[in-house]
Amino acid sequence: NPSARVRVGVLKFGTVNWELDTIKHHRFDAANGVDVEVVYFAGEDASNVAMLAGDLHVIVSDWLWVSRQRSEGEDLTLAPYSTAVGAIMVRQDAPIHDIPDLVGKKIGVAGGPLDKSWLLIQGLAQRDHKIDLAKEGEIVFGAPPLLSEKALSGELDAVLNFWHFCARLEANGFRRLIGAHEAAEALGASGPVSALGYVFREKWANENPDVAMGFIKASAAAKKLLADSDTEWQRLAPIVRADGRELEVLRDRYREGIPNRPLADEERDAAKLYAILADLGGERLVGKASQMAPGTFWAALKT
Amino acid sequence: MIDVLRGLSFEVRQGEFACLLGPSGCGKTTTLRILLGLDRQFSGSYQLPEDGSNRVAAVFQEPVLLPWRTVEQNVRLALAPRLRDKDLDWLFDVLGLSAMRSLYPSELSLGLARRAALARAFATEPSVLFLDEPFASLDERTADRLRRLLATVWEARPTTVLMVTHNLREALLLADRIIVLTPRPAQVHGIFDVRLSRDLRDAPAVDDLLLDFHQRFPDTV
Amino acid sequence: MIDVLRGLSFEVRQGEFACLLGPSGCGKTTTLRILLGLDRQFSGSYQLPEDGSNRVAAVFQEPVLLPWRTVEQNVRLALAPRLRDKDLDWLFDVLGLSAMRSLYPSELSLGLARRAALARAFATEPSVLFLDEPFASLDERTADRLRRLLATVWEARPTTVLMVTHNLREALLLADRIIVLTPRPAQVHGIFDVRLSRDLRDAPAVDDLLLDFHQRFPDTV
Amino acid sequence: MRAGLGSANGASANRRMRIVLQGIGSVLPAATVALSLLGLGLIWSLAADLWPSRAFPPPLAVWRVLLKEAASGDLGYHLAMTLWRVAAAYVVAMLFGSVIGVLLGTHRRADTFFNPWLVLFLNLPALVVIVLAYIWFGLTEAAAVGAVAVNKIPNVVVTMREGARALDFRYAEMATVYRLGPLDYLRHILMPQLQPYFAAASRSGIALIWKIVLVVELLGRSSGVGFQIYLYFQIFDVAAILAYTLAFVAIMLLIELLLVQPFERHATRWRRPA
Amino acid sequence: MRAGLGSANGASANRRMRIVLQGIGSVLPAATVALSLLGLGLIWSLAADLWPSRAFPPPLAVWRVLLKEAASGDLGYHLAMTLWRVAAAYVVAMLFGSVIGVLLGTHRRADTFFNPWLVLFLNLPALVVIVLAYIWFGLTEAAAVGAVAVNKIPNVVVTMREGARALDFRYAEMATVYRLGPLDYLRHILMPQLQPYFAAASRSGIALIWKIVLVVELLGRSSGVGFQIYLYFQIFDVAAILAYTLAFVAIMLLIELLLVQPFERHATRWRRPA
Ligand SMILES: Nc1ncnc2c1ncn2[C@@H]1O[C@H](COP(=O)(O)OP(=O)(O)OP(=O)(O)O)[C@@H](O)[C@H]1O
Ligand SMILES: Nc1ncnc2c1ncn2[C@@H]1O[C@H](COP(=O)(O)OP(=O)(O)OP(=O)(O)O)[C@@H](O)[C@H]1O
Ligand SMILES: [Mg+2]
Ligand SMILES: [Mg+2]
Repeated sequence: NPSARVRVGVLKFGTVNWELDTIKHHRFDAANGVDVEVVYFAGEDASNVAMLAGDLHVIVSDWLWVSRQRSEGEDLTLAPYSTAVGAIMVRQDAPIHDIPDLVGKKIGVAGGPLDKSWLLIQGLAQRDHKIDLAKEGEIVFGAPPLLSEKALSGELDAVLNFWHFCARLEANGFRRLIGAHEAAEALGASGPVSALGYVFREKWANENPDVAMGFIKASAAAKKLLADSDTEWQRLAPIVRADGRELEVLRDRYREGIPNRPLADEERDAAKLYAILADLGGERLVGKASQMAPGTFWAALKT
Repeated sequence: MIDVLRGLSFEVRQGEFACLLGPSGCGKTTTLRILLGLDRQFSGSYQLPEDGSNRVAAVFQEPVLLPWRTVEQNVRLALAPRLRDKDLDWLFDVLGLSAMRSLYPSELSLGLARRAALARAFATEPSVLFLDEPFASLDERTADRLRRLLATVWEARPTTVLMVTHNLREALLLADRIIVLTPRPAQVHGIFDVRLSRDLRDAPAVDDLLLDFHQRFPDTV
Repeated sequence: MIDVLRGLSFEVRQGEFACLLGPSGCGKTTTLRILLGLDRQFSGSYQLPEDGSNRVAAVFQEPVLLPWRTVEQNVRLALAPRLRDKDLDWLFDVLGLSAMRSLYPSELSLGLARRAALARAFATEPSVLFLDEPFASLDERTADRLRRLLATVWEARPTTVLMVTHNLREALLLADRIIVLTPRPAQVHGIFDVRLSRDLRDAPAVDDLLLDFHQRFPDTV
Repeated sequence: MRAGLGSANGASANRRMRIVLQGIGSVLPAATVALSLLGLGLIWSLAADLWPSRAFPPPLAVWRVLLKEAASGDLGYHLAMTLWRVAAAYVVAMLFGSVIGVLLGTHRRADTFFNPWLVLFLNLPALVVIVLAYIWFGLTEAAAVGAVAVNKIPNVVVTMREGARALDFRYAEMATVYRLGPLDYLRHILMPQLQPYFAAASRSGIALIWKIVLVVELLGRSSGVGFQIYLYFQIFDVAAILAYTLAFVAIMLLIELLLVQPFERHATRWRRPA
Repeated sequence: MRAGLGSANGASANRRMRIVLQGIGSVLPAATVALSLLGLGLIWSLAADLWPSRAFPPPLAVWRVLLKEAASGDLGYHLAMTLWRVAAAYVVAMLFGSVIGVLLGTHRRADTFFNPWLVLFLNLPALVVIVLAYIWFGLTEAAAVGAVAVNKIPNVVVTMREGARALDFRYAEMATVYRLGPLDYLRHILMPQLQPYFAAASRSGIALIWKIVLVVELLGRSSGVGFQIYLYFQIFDVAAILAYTLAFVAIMLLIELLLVQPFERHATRWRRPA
């Protein structure tokens, strides 16, 4: 059945591919009446472009991006994929134990000045410590792999990176100073919010509810297996490109990131965060809309 | 902003051999360039003789061979369709270029390059031929041989020739009429018709003509 | 792979004016180029006259002016330090270039370009001067004036001159000795010493010399 | 053949034409450029009307973003950062590239030997060079500029080498005969002949450098147009991307019209007017 | 002044020298190239020893990765994809770029008018063009190749325009006098004079195209060296990045040595041996 085909664009070595590989390997897609076709890309932006160019059914991106695209007229929507977010990492033995210790330090920030995690942590520092991290730290923006490497080599005192880079650092003698979660919760979220979601066109999903649902069910099945089975992770090791302790940390962080709250709760918290972020990031981050665009989370999942 | 030519006007009949004579820098090359359609900034008009083929050839003051083609390739660039390989062999032979056919222009002496340019001009079998000091930088012997060659070519086919030269003897030897120009801006200073049949122009005859010429144009050459 | 020169050997005394005469393509330019240090593929040796300044100048067969410099800038390229502005004015004047000082070479006729190259050579006040057909493509009047200029320059300063020419009269008018070359590969065919003082060489005297020369070298020119 | 040539002035006509062109020179090009830009804007605005897409905003939208960014001071700051990087890398790349290129073009042996190196450096992806530079020399300005220069030098070398190979030996021989000093040789013989190659290397050079600077800024700088463009790319704000791009293009255009073209006109005034 | 010239052969010596060079031609360059590559490898391996870093693996490590990737078939596949894209974009860019460049170089008015457009396209970041192409034409090969060509064409135009401006009018005049047809004019007058510019545009052109192809593959292809390189960049596997880079460089080197250089030697055999 060709209409049951779902083209999913992912990073080949990205975290989403772990899940998709599990789906394909165990035929969870066929079991749920869909045919998942994985299209590899070399960068996250590439899959975004591909989505906007209409080449894919599903990609993975964050809700902020979806909301912004929605408020500009794209009918994108998302289903939660993972709550895992980045954290500020420092060396085990670094004399940095709380946010104020970051003052005057060289901090690498992946994702640029509008990164969600970065904004939240800045907001927290501002609220609790009256510290403007952007001004009082020496901030270096850059490509995530490069920043990780620079943290390892000691050129950076601290680094805020995406979660899987953090996990790898963790396995290499780094510890977590503060996660974006904690910042979000400190700023008013009631629980973990899915930072990332499967993003698709609402029209497509509503016209093919079985297919969209089938895909989400397949994803859930894969998640369940990855949550329960350690041997499955051994199988995935070559794709994850890690082994030993690094694989374990990645596995644990992945499991922690599996979303388990009702969609309505997540949506409410996301809206709250949106307001905070709109405040912190201003129009540059969210565009003209001061509220999260309604329908950012796929309505069909709420029932 | 001074004009190079001013009111220059002359006629050359079809099949006639005319020479342009005038001081250096007076505008001879400019005149030729206008007639060749290379310079457009002029007022006035000109007309080239009309016949069937209407092929034009020119030998410039500098040889202007294409440096990336051998002598032979340069000559073949605008070859008359009628010409056979043995005609070409003959041409190279009389011009003393037989050994140089496969050389590049950078490997020629100036005299050889000039002869190659002459070969290219003759090989087009032109109905109008413009020559700008074609025999300069050749030794007298070679130059004489080529003058005779030019006369032969001219006799064999109806060719209108306009030749610039600084060599009065050469002009008197070859031309039907000599157009003498003033210094720049060039005007026609006078015309000298050579009324002697070309066969009869041996050295003493040319000496006589020379005297004639000097009498008519005492202040020139 | 045929040699251009073979066993060519001659001497020019310091301050002497020598002419090289030979058929087109025989190797005259090559000889000059070797002496100028431009061609290195040869066996044998040569020695340039040594004096204090040891300035060399040359006029090539083509003028080789830098197209991006005006006539005056070209001449000033290798100016003798001794030369004042009024010397330069005089030089431009006798060469008939006064009106052309600020023109670019592409705006010159060939004769004018050649004169500019001569101006450049004279302006270096060389102790050795090489000339490769310097008066070709000039009308007789201008050429005559320049020959006289050359003689003047040569008298005024001790300059060794080696001049290539195809014009025997010119050679006889100017040279102390004429070196006659064979066709390629060039060898010295013979040497003609002009034993007449330069002041006495008027037209009839040159005619006499010409006869002399023809007697000694009946098969040349 | 009849010729009645009233007043031909091969020479002087050309000269007169040149003077006319110079007279108009100050007015006409400006008008033409304005017209040209107008035409471009019209086509753009038409196209944006015909194929409306978020990825292709109309000129007016871009203009508004431009004004906003300029007013906030962001545009000026990032533009200045990028410009200085471009300028520094340009100077370094042209200097080293020209010298190496001319040396290779005139020394056949050295050329045969170093050519493989050249091919290597020519084809080394910007990413590799930039990452290595950042890793070795830290996330510093020097590393950034150096990486850009290393990326560009081989291109300059290749162009200047062709120029050196095409040199007219007659001028060099003239210089030998007249014993021109090395400085005179450089100024009067070498540079005028290399000028067109230099111009070509220079023009496409600045453009290439600016493109690499964008990547450098993306990978490890916290300022500059590339940094901004990538920021806006993440939220897919094409209008802002175009605004920054066009601001840079406008500056390049000004440099071209006010500096490069007058200089080139001056440097090539000796050529026959076409 | 004394001259005793045993056997000077200005001409023939040159010819003999040329023949000697041709005779060695098949052996010497190969040896020199081998030597050159060896030298490069030595320097690299020394440097990797002196500054050991994960970002700068020694040649042997890269070689091992290369073998592994080659054995798995990945290298061949991705290389082939990239090569075809490079080739297609090269042909398109050189064709359009040369024609436009020569037209602009010989038509002063058109040049004044279109120059601002050229500056714009010259300085349009690859990112902008590529994203627009993908959005408009979908993620197709045609869009990818087209985007690369559009990126490169302005560079070709700039170089060829300089070439057209530097044309020697005497040859064109000769062609007018002898009434050469347009085809002969193109083959015998225009192309030989533009050859050095074409060579320059071509050489730095392929390199530039390959670099843009990398970005194109990064932004929206699922195959090709650029795709692979960026993947490995994310896990910071510099050895793999270098392996892919060097595989491409090796192919470029082969093309250079076996195709480009013999062709160039043929095309410039008329120039005086240096
Ligand atoms: N492109 C040009 N620009 C300006 N002036 C020019 C140009 N071409 C020629 N002239 C001038 O026009 C005049 C005539 O030049 P032309 O080449 O016709 O002379 P000519 O009679 O052929 O002289 P020669 O015997 O020296 O070759 C000269 O004074 C020259 O300076
Ligand atoms: N670079 C070169 N390569 C090959 N052959 C050459 C080269 N230069 C000159 N020759 C040859 O050497 C011979 C002598 O050349 P040269 O220029 O010395 O003659 P020339 O005596 O000056 O003749 P002309 O009076 O025609 O100027 C010619 O046959 C020419 O073909
Ligand atoms: Mg003339
Ligand atoms: Mg000669």
